[in-house]
Amino acid sequence: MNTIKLIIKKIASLFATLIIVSLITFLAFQVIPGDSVLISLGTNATEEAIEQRREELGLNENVFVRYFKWLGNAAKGDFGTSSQYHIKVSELIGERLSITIWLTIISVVFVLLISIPLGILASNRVDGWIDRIVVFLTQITMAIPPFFLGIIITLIFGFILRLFTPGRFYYPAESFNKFISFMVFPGLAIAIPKIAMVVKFLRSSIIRQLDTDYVRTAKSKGHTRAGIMYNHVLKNALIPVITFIAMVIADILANSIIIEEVFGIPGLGRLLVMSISNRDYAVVQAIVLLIVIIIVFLNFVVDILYQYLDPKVRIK
Amino acid sequence: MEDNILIYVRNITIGFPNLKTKDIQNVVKNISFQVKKGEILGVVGESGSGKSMTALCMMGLLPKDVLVKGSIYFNGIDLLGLNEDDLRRLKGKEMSMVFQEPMTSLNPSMKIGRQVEEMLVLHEANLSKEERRKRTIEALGQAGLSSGETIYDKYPHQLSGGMRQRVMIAMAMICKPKLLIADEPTTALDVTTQAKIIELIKEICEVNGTTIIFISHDLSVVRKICDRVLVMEDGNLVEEGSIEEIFTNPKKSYTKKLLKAIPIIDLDNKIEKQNVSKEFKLLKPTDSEINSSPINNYKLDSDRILEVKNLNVYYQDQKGLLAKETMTHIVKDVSLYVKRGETLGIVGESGSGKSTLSKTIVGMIDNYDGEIILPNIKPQMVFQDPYSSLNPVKKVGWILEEPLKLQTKLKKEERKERVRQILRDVDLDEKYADYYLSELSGGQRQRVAIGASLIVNPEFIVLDEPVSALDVTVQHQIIELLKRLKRQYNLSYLFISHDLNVVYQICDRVCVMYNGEIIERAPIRELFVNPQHEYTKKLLKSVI
Amino acid sequence: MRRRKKNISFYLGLIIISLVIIFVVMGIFWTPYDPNGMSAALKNSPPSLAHLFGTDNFGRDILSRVMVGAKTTFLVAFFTVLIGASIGTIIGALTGYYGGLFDEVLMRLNDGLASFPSILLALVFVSIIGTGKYNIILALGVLFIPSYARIIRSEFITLKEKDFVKNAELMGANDFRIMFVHILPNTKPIFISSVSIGFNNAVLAESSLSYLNLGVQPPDASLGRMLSEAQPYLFTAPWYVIFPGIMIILMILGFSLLNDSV
Amino acid sequence: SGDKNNVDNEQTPAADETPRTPRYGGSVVVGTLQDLDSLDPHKAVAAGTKEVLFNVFEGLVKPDESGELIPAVASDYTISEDGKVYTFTLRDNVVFHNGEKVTVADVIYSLNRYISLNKQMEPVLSNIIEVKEIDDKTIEISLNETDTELIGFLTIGIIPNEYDESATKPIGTGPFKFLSYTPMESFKVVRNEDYYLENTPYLDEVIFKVITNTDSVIMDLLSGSVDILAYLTSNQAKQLENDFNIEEGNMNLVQGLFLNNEVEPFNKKEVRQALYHGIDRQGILDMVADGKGEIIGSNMFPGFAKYYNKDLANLYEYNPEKAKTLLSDAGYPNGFTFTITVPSNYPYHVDTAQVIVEQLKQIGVDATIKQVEWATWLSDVYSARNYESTIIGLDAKLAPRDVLERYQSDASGNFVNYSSQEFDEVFEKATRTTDDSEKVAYYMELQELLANDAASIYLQDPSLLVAVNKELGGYTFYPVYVQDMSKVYYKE
Ligand SMILES: Nc1ncnc2c1ncn2[C@@H]1O[C@H](COP(=O)(O)OP(=O)(O)OP(=O)(O)O)[C@@H](O)[C@H]1O
Ligand SMILES: Nc1ncnc2c1ncn2[C@@H]1O[C@H](COP(=O)(O)OP(=O)(O)OP(=O)(O)O)[C@@H](O)[C@H]1O
Ligand SMILES: [Mg+2]
Ligand SMILES: [Mg+2]
Repeated sequence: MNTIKLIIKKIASLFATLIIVSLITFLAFQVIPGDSVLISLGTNATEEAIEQRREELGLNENVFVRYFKWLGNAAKGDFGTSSQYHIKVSELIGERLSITIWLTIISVVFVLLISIPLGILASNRVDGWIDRIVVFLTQITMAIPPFFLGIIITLIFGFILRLFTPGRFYYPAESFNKFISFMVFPGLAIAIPKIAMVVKFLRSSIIRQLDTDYVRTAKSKGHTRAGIMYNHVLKNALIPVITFIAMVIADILANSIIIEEVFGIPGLGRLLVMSISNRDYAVVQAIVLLIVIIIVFLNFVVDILYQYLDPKVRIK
Repeated sequence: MEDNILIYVRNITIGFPNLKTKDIQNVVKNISFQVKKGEILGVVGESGSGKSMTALCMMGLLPKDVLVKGSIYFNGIDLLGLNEDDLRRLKGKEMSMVFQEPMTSLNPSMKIGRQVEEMLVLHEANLSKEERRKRTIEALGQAGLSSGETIYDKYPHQLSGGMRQRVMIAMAMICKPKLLIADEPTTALDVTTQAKIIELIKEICEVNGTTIIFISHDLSVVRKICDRVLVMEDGNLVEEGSIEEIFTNPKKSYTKKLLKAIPIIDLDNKIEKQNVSKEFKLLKPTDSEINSSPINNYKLDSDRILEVKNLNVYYQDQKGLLAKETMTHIVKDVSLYVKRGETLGIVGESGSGKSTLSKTIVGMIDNYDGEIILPNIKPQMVFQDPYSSLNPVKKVGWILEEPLKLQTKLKKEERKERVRQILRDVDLDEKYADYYLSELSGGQRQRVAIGASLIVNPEFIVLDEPVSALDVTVQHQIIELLKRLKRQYNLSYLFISHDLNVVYQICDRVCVMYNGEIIERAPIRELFVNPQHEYTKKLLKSVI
Repeated sequence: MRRRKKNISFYLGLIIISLVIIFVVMGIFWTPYDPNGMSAALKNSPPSLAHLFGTDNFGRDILSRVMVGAKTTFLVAFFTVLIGASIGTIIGALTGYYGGLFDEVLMRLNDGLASFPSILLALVFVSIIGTGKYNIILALGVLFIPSYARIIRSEFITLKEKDFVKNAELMGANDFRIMFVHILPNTKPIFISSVSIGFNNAVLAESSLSYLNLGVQPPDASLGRMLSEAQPYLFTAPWYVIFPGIMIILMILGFSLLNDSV
Repeated sequence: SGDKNNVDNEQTPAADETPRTPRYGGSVVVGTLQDLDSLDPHKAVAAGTKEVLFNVFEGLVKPDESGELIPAVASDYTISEDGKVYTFTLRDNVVFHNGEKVTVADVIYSLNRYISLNKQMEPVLSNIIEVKEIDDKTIEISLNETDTELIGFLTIGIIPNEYDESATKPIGTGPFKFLSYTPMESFKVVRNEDYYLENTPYLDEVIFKVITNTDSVIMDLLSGSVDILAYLTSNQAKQLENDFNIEEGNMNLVQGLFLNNEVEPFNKKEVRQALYHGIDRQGILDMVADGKGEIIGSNMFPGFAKYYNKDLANLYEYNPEKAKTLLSDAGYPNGFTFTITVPSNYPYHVDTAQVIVEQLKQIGVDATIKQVEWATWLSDVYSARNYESTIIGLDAKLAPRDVLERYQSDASGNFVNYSSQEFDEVFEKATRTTDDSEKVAYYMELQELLANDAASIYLQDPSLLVAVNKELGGYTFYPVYVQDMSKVYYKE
């Protein structure tokens, strides 16, 4: 299929996804108890006050009318106003998005830079001592809950080694270097368990490939182990791993909440959690949609990579 | 040790540990032999007798858990004693190997050109990029792949079986190694190509002084090119000698049996049971033959089980993501039919589209125009490449039982019994029911594939090079089996083979394919006696 | 596919998992103390003969709590993976095998589910069916579907092009059989690692949910809950975090060692 | 450096054992556990917001550390005999942060704005007939009916006339000027050079840093990125003892196990009383707060000393046997089961719930905990009153009626569904009277009524533990929720 046609098709389906997901999010807000009015009025609320506030915010309209109003505005690029902070959602999200994306990039870089070599190293000699050590270490790091890892990293790098000041976040605008050197640690905390998972996954994929006949052919050519790994095995072994890595990236993006909490990073994740508990519908909706766009894009990239890696596969 | 000995194999025993019974199963039993420099040593023998294992052992390519005893000296160096690095330096450069199964032995995600060129990258690092490319295309050309330029950019799955085999050969020979181990290198090649390749091998041997170990079932080829022969049976080296000794004066009963089984085209004895002689001399099917009834409300002749009309098959080629797709026209305007109880043979040049045609017939390829009429039949197919056409994670017993489960209402016990029966039929020990495909030899896999297609006695079977990896005795047995079943159940076969001897024995009629077209069709005997087309004549000349 | 020898990892995994299971099963019938029994006098007391693992901030016996907590965690993780893996596999198989519009639709739903915030989803579940262990299982199970679906789908996309699949079609196997009997077993190595990773993720997700107070409700114990409760006592009563932590690590380690050598 | 003599008497730093000389200048980071809900002083409702805005805005009056209301923007005020007219005289030298002088018009605008925005939430406000200008220094507030407690509501911030950017650029008259606000991050203020009290405040800059994750609090404090943090748990306080001064005050909360008086079996007084006897409140305090805090017996906290009825704390002693007897009398010889709904964002309440669950097992009552989000709590428990029991802490403004008014049968905040005619009558009298001692007596009686009826189980007023950087002095506790930074200084 023509690539341009393909892209157009993917964009169309992206919009379909966005609409479905936004509807689901909207309905979720209908299901869960509590609303932004109650939150903002707190225990001072009286029925009249609640009623009046709801009326003001148009919350008393039919649910679908409200949804379509939102949709209409969103289509014009207006994602509404935060019920909690009374500022435009786009304004609220803007900087946080870039912070979270930086965090994601840093952790993904960690994941890729560490897990792929480590996975190769381990599967180079299956059941050798390096393999055993790597497997054991990854197994253990996989078992540490993220918040706990965050604390341990804060302890080690913040208090013992004094490489950063826990809780002292810098905005990129304040000092980009300080920002990055702070973000390295939460990035690490996010990356460590993911590294373990990718290593495990990659390792088993490589082992599967090592058993094949074409590897035997490569050996007969006089390749080194490394040569076989890089020139032959890796490409084939990466096919399933690519999917996994895309999932890991999506996961990092969507679930860095806890790490953002532990390190006090003003990112999207934290905003999302706060907004959910504040029933700040407009903000949640916008964040969810952002994540959808990124995930769909990632999966599109995966599909393309697939075709590149496995010549038999065709995107239809 | 003599100076002119290149390889000295001493008391080699190869054993696989059996995980269940914990004992060791020896598949090569204490064999010893020597190969002189510049010699071409033929290795023949029973399928599953350990030929490939011995070859892999020399290359140090056996699976990890295998137990090897004995020693192998290469130029006086004990290969089994070498460390990994030193052994690696020998591979490719000094000794190289053509593997038995070219499909799975090529990296599926790497372009052919790069896979061949890699040899140069590894061993002749001083070459420039352009030189490497030139040499690669040259080597492909030598191996009979004249369109090296286009093949360079193809992936293995886009090649025909024979083309892959030639790629393997080009790859193994490009660095002019001292030792070339060729494990059934020409099984998928038509006789003309085969002849060319064999010429090439001989030439290389002479020019570069390459020593060749040539594993083959094709005794006539062995006879033509080898200096000496080893005969193997069930892991043992049963006989060893020069070509003359073995072929004229075999000592061991197995060797005798083997030689006796060589199929000979005896044109006079071919009994003509078929009444198809009318077709004689037809280059194109006549209108009456194809359009025997009006297209609109066409009903298949009750005695025809398959009818193909004006079939054109295409492959889509896409180079890179952004490039436009192009169509390659592979099968060109082919028309044919198969009658009930008949065997139609298809012979032809490697890469002429035989497999493509057969895959289209069974419905695996959608990109075609023309008509395929196959009323109410589920054709079975034996693929050219049995290893990739059978499920790698299932045991042989399961694979054989599967069609029974799907197409019969037999009870479990009956099914098991049928499986045992078919294993015997294809001359495999019952124990193989418990094996995975990866644990079988090439010929054994092929027999499993045949067994799986025959087990439900389907009315119509497409067999794509079904016996290419079998030694002549087993081959003979399989052919007899096919014939017997055909008589017994009135089965029909579409039989693709480059082995004219085999074709002669089993087929009633033959179509000759060349460059995607059927250039000649005739009853078997007529074809052999009186070939019309130039290509057919050439084909037959290389056999008879 | 080659049969792989069972190695040290296998036996080590077996031993660890057996120990964990013995521990868990014992916890069903007997614990040294009432796992919820409190005592102001014993608050945060370090491990001793009477309380081998020490006590927590309510003076509850940590050993007893680890015993019952491990059970909860194990069950939650087990069923979560069961739900996620089975439904995810089915979706992945169908979409990967058929492709086309069907694939497009389901995968977009999948994307949606994957990007849907887990807390919001958990909240929705809580509001519909209330809190508690079974609810977590359901919520986590649903959350786990997309990842399995993706992985299995990608395996199917590659495998369905193989000749043995075409051959199975010729043999007359129906789509269902081809997908689940012929292709699926070929995904085993990948599937096994994703189950193992999934088990792991489920244990961690359970603890994260507890951390967000959506998981197991106090005073019931689960390893994740204990860990998050223990967090403030990291310095003052480290045993509170160490023992549930070790238990989680053992559980995951044992499970994946075992898994690796299947 | 500061000159002690110039410091206004009332502003003297509160009792610090060894007062060291305050130094001027410096920047302090104060952690707050709740994000600000609005920067507009008339719209903010969250306690955490008011705590912070206290430093930026001042009302006509403001509370001091003993709970008395002292003049602020006003220099003086009088309440008429009949309690229907309040007269305020403005202070001379008060200027807004934008440099403009506070005028009568500003005050009237602010009060009216507040009233119109909040009268639905605070019915007391509808008692106000009008706010009028007497002269350029005096205003008068006239009421419909007698209410001497209204003064407690006049702490509302004064903002410039017709100013409508309070939500983004708040301008007040307090000791600190607004500098910037980043949602979920920080609220920064700087010293107001023109503050009407000489030499106040000490600090140049105060950053209120939002820390929503209570678990990282210790790390933030130890790493030095936060200087002052309130609402520590006793365990956290223990860990910080060496590095910080731990100041201890009262939370001024009524923490209780609130029972929905309309659902079975809590509609029976005996059952509620039985629970009272079945709960060991001292035990709870010891367990969850290492004994720090004070047991209470009714809906009033000790910090409100004047009105607090201390005799009630031990009205119901811990006595499981008696509890069981009461239960059988009420028809529950085998106990019953019920759910305690707790807002999950308050670990303190969740812990309390855990202890209660355990204690109630003794009397055969089987309670389960259901943690809910704050939003859910507000809608299901508080607003819809769809619950059995809950644990929460109730706070109040500096007016006794604000503490107790929710128990009137038809009060909108009566989420426990308490209904007592007697209470309603006495409450009416208490708010009407202008005689102070009579008023006190009525309020004492109201508390007694609640206690006798066991309207809910009143547990404790927890103590408020604050970690303060050892370099800092002057941290002051108030009987209401405020973080007064104007008195905090770096020690010489
Ligand atoms: N992994 C394995 N485990 C057990 N047995 C094996 C394994 N691999 C091969 N074998 C057995 O070793 C024997 C020798 O196999 P080999 O491939 O050398 O045969 P061959 O002589 O090359 O036969 P063919 O002509 O059919 O290719 C066969 O019987 C086969 O079943
Ligand atoms: N999947 C594919 N995509 C593109 N081209 C293909 C594909 N498969 C085969 N071809 C091309 O089609 C032609 C015919 O291939 P086919 O496999 O039918 O030959 P064949 O007659 O079976 O040859 P052989 O005897 O060597 O097996 C070859 O030129 C091959 O390169
Ligand atoms: Mg072989
Ligand atoms: Mg072919």
